[in-house]
Amino acid sequence: MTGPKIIFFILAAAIVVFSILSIFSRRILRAAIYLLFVLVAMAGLYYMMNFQFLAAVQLMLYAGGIVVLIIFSILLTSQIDSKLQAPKGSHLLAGGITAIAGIALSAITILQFTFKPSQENAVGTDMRTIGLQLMNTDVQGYALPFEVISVLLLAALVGSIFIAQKKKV
Amino acid sequence: MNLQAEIPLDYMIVLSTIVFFVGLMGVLIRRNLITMLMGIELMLNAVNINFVAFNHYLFPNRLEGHFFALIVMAIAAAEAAIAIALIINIYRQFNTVSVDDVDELKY
Amino acid sequence: MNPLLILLIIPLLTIVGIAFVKDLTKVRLVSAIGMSGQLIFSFILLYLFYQQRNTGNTDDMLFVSTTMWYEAFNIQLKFGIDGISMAMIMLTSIVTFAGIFASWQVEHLPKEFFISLIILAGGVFGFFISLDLFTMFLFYEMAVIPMYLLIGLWGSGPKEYSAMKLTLMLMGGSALLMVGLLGIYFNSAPDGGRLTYDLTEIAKVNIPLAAQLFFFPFTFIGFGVLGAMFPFHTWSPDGHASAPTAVSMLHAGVLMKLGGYGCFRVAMYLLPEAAHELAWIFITLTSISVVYGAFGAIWQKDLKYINAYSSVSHCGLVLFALLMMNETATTGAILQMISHGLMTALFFALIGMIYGRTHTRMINEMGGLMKVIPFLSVIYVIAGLASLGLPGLSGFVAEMTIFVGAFQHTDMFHRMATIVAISSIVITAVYILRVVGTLLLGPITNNHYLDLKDAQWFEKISGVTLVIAIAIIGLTPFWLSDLIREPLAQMIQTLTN
Amino acid sequence: MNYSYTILILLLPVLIFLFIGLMGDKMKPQLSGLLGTSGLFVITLLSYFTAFNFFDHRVDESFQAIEVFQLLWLRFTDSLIIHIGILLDPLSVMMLVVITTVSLMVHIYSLGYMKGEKGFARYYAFLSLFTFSMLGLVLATNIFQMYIFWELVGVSSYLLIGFYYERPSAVAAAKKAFIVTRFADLGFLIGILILSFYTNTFDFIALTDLNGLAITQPTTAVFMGLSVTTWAMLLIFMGGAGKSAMFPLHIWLPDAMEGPTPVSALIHAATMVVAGVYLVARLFPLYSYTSPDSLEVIAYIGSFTSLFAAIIACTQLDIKRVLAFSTLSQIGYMMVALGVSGYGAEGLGYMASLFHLFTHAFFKALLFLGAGSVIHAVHSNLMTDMGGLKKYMPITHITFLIACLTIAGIPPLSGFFSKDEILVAAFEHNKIIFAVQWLVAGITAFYMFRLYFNIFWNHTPEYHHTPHESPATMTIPLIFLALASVFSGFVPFHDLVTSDGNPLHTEFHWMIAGPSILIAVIGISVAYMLYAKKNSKPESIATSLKGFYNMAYHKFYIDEVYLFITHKVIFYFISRPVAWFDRHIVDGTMNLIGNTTVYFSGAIKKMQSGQMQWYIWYFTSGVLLLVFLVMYLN
Repeated sequence: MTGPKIIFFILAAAIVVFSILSIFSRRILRAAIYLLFVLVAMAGLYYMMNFQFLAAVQLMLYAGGIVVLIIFSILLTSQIDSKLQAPKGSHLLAGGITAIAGIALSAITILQFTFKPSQENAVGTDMRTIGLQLMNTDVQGYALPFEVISVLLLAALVGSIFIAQKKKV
Repeated sequence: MNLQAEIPLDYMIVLSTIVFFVGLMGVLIRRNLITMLMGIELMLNAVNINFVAFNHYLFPNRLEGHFFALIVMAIAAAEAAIAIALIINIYRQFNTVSVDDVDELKY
Repeated sequence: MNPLLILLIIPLLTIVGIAFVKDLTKVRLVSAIGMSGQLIFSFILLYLFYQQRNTGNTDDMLFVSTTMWYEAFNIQLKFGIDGISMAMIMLTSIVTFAGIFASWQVEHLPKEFFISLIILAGGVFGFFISLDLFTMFLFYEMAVIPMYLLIGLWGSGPKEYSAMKLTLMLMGGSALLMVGLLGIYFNSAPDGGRLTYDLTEIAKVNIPLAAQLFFFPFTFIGFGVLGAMFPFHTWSPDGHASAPTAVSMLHAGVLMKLGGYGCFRVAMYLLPEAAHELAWIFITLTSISVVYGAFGAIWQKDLKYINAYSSVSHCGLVLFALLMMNETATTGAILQMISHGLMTALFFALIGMIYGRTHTRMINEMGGLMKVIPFLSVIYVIAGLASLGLPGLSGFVAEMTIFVGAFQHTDMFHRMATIVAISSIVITAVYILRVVGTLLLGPITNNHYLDLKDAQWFEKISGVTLVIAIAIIGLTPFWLSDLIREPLAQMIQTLTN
Repeated sequence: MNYSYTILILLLPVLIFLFIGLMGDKMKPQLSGLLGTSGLFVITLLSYFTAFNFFDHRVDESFQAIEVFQLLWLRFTDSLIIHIGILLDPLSVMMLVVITTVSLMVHIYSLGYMKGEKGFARYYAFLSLFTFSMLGLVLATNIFQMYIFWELVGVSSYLLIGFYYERPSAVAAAKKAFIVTRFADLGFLIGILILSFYTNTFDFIALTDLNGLAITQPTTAVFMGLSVTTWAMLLIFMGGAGKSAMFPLHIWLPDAMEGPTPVSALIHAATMVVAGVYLVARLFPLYSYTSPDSLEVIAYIGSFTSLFAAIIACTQLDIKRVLAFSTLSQIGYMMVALGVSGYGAEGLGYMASLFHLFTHAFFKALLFLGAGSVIHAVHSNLMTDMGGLKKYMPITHITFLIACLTIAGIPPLSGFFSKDEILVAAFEHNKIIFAVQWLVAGITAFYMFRLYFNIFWNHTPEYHHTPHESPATMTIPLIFLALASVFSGFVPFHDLVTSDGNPLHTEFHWMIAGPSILIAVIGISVAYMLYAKKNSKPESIATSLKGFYNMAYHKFYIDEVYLFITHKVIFYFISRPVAWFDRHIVDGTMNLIGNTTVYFSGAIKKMQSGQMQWYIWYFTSGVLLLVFLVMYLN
């Protein structure tokens, strides 16, 4: 059992356990916190895979942004100690069957398939390379999606402000 | 760090599958809009794991998966922003965030 | 330009014309002018047709023009007519003409009414001149759809129900039909080569027997639903009872003929071996249809129901004769289509006119109308006599041709079916005379009827046109019979080999 | 000899019909009557001229059939073609004379009888239509043309019976007549179809040619124990039996008396009802050579009908009904004569039958017109309302008496000769039938004189206004027809109208004539004893024979049987179930399909719950299922 493996299993276990906790927890704030843990653990996973920038973004954007947003909205819409109602039996059954069947189906399929690891040389994942590619319009450039995303974000920003604003009338 | 020898790609993908379906289950069983949103976030993240893992294991000479994950995150942010705006609006309208009670559009 | 296109252009222009005029009078005027034009053009077309034949043009189809419409599926706009289509075109234009005058008094949304009516007629014209299965189907649908609006909006009684029933059953029929047509299409080139919808091309091809046997029932029943074949006829009584006058006229007079025409032109002509194999089933069904419709009519009290059941009987005779698959019987079938088209249109026109006066269609509530509205009553008697097959009127010619033709089969089954079908002439006499007796003759049952006015000029035009057509066919049947027979020899040859 | 003018005989009446029919409302009623009558007068002259020409030209001692012209009307197959044409042979020419004569008389008579009636023009239009159809029928060159005019005759009869269309009984009678004959025509039509299929021709000349295929090579096909030809001939006879009101298709004729009396005289006594006889006579070689069995059937049916009708006639009170039953009885005679006849030299019955048809037309028309004259004076149809009229209506009385004597078969009036020939023919062929016919002759004499004494003798009831003799337009036809009844017996019929066109050698048999005169006299005497003066003997006889009398009075309940069959069985047991079946089973099935669809859509609609989570669930389950199917079930 090597170090990376141990780390991976710890991270994986954290992700699975906390995600399950997050959806089954009946206290909504706790659920949000469990979600936070999941996201942080994922950042660790990214880090393991040598994507430091992505891990950082994950931490900042999800942990720092979205989860905070969620917590805010929780605070806005419910009492802090209110408990969620328990899920309905039929929903639980249907969801459970689907989830388990899906996991089983996917896992079996995945495990039957042999992936051939690449023998190519890895490119660097330092900020410079990322930055250059992000702003590039060449074959390996992502300027266009970047711009599109920025427009999308702007639109989302405007949209959410518009939706969330109090009606004048 | 060379992960390929240590952890096979399969592990990553199975992990992401589990997270995805747990997220899906969250969407299916919870009635609270916010928890459903959280489920969706879980699903998005599961997908992100896939992107990143495939990039890392199969195409280390490129960064497509990486950028896709970035874009997904950006979209997730936008989605969360709008979703929460909607949730707040719904809360104002119906004074609840339970999907069961929001059924004005039902036939 | 192909003269046949004018048949489509005139209705189109009329619709445009109606759309641009304002008040009711002008709407009527434009429709009347348009359909008179159509009628006149049909006569010109008949003249051109004979001219072509006289100059020695012996092609199966005259005035053929082909335009590729949708290359990928080889759908063409192919038009052309032979004697049978020519006869059907004449029928359609006469009935449409009479129908316009019969609906002179429509005041609720007249513009929309006349537009729908003319779309319907246009669809029928298109159907009869098409030689491409796909466009044929297209025009068929074009004729069926306006029906829903016409019955649903301008009908009477439980009109929504009837409109729904009629449209759904006809749509069900066209769904079957679509399956059949696609089946024919995909088997149209068994030896490889380009698949085609072209009717004349497919006729030259030998479709494999298995495919024929599979798709024949779809095609035949698909058209048979429209031809009111037992047991798919029940849209007819309800639909007709609720439909406004002109719609009943067009529908029973012309649209139901699409069924018979399609059964012959498409189902039997293109799938001849299957037609031979399966004929016995449909002969049984249609001979039931003939007698059943007639018996059904005896018990009815509503004039329109009586006529609808009588249509079931008469249209059953059409399909019955077609299935006999010889020249004489088939000629009779086409004659019967025309004759029944005119008769039943006349009936529905008269029923509409009588209903407009007495506000009831129940025969037991009326009586002695002959005294107060002699013109309409006399026309009604003539229509009735035509319907029960009086010599000198069209029904006799058609029925006799059918019976003589059907009797050419020597085996027991065909003979018995024929005798069953013949027996309908007595039953027909029973219900026709019953209606004439109770409705027109006898003492007047209601004193309000003494104030009724006889036919107005437009009603007279409508009625007299149809009576003249019926009488001309009845008195000089040979030209029409020869016109129809001319393309049949070759078609029957295909059928019997 | 050029007969092309005969086309006028057919054209004129139809033109008159169209003219009066379309213009009748616009002109004076009397004018349309005169127009119709004068038109018919021309036709009558043309017919006489034709007859004169025709019978004047023998070829080798015999008459040949002449097809004057043939117009193509409709082509069924290459050999089965309907022509409209004119065929002249002794039979049709004889009929031509009978029809035009009686029709002319009726036209003239109606000028007086129908005067002032509403629909006078319509009446004449219909009369012209009838004359046209009847002439077309007898002049037909082929069996299908005959069928065409056969139907037209039926319709004209329908229109004329229902002339008083505001009277429900008239409407019902018209309907009944039409439907019964229509039913018979069904057989006729099927018979034509069978016959034409095997002989491949409609043409009379080809059909009845002794050397033709139809006769020399009749089909050998057999159906249910009888040869197909016999079936065809019997079915054709069914058509004839319907029109000629043979038992059991006779029920329409008595009711048909609802029509105006001149119409009864024309259609239901003299012309249309003998169409059946004409039909059998027309196809006689076929009957005689290919299916003698059917001739036997015809003879027995004719004989039974004549007896049956004669018995009923003794009990009826409505004078027109008595005459109607007597018509039935007399047509029965004609049928018997045809049935017992042979062909050629043995064709006495054939000749006798047509001879009787000829004479019967005159005296029966005379009886009806006389009865009409009486009804016109008394305004009632019932003989109980009449009596002692001989002093008020001398002309009617004398002519009626002549007619009664004629029909009773008193020499030297025409009826004696024709009936005698029939009895001779029957005697030679079948003794039983002869005996029945002989008896019927007596009954005939009895009921005719019962009628006569009841009308003109007996006691005189109280009349509202004194009856008076009819106007000249009515009495002239009576006188003319009386003369015809007296003298038509002297026409050398056996020279003119025979089965093969050759003159027939006939002898006079006192052996047969004697007893027939005797029984006629007995009949008349019995009638005199019972009815010449008012007395109670008729009632006492009726009471002593109560059961039988009632049966006969109610026409042996045949009408009721029919009513039961048509109304109860067909209406209630076929039509009504069919209508029910259609509404509930067929339509119900269609509605069931519709309702099932609606039901399922309702069930599916519940899935559209608006709960998004279920939608997601359906979606993911669907995806998973698809994945599973694609990946693992291939």
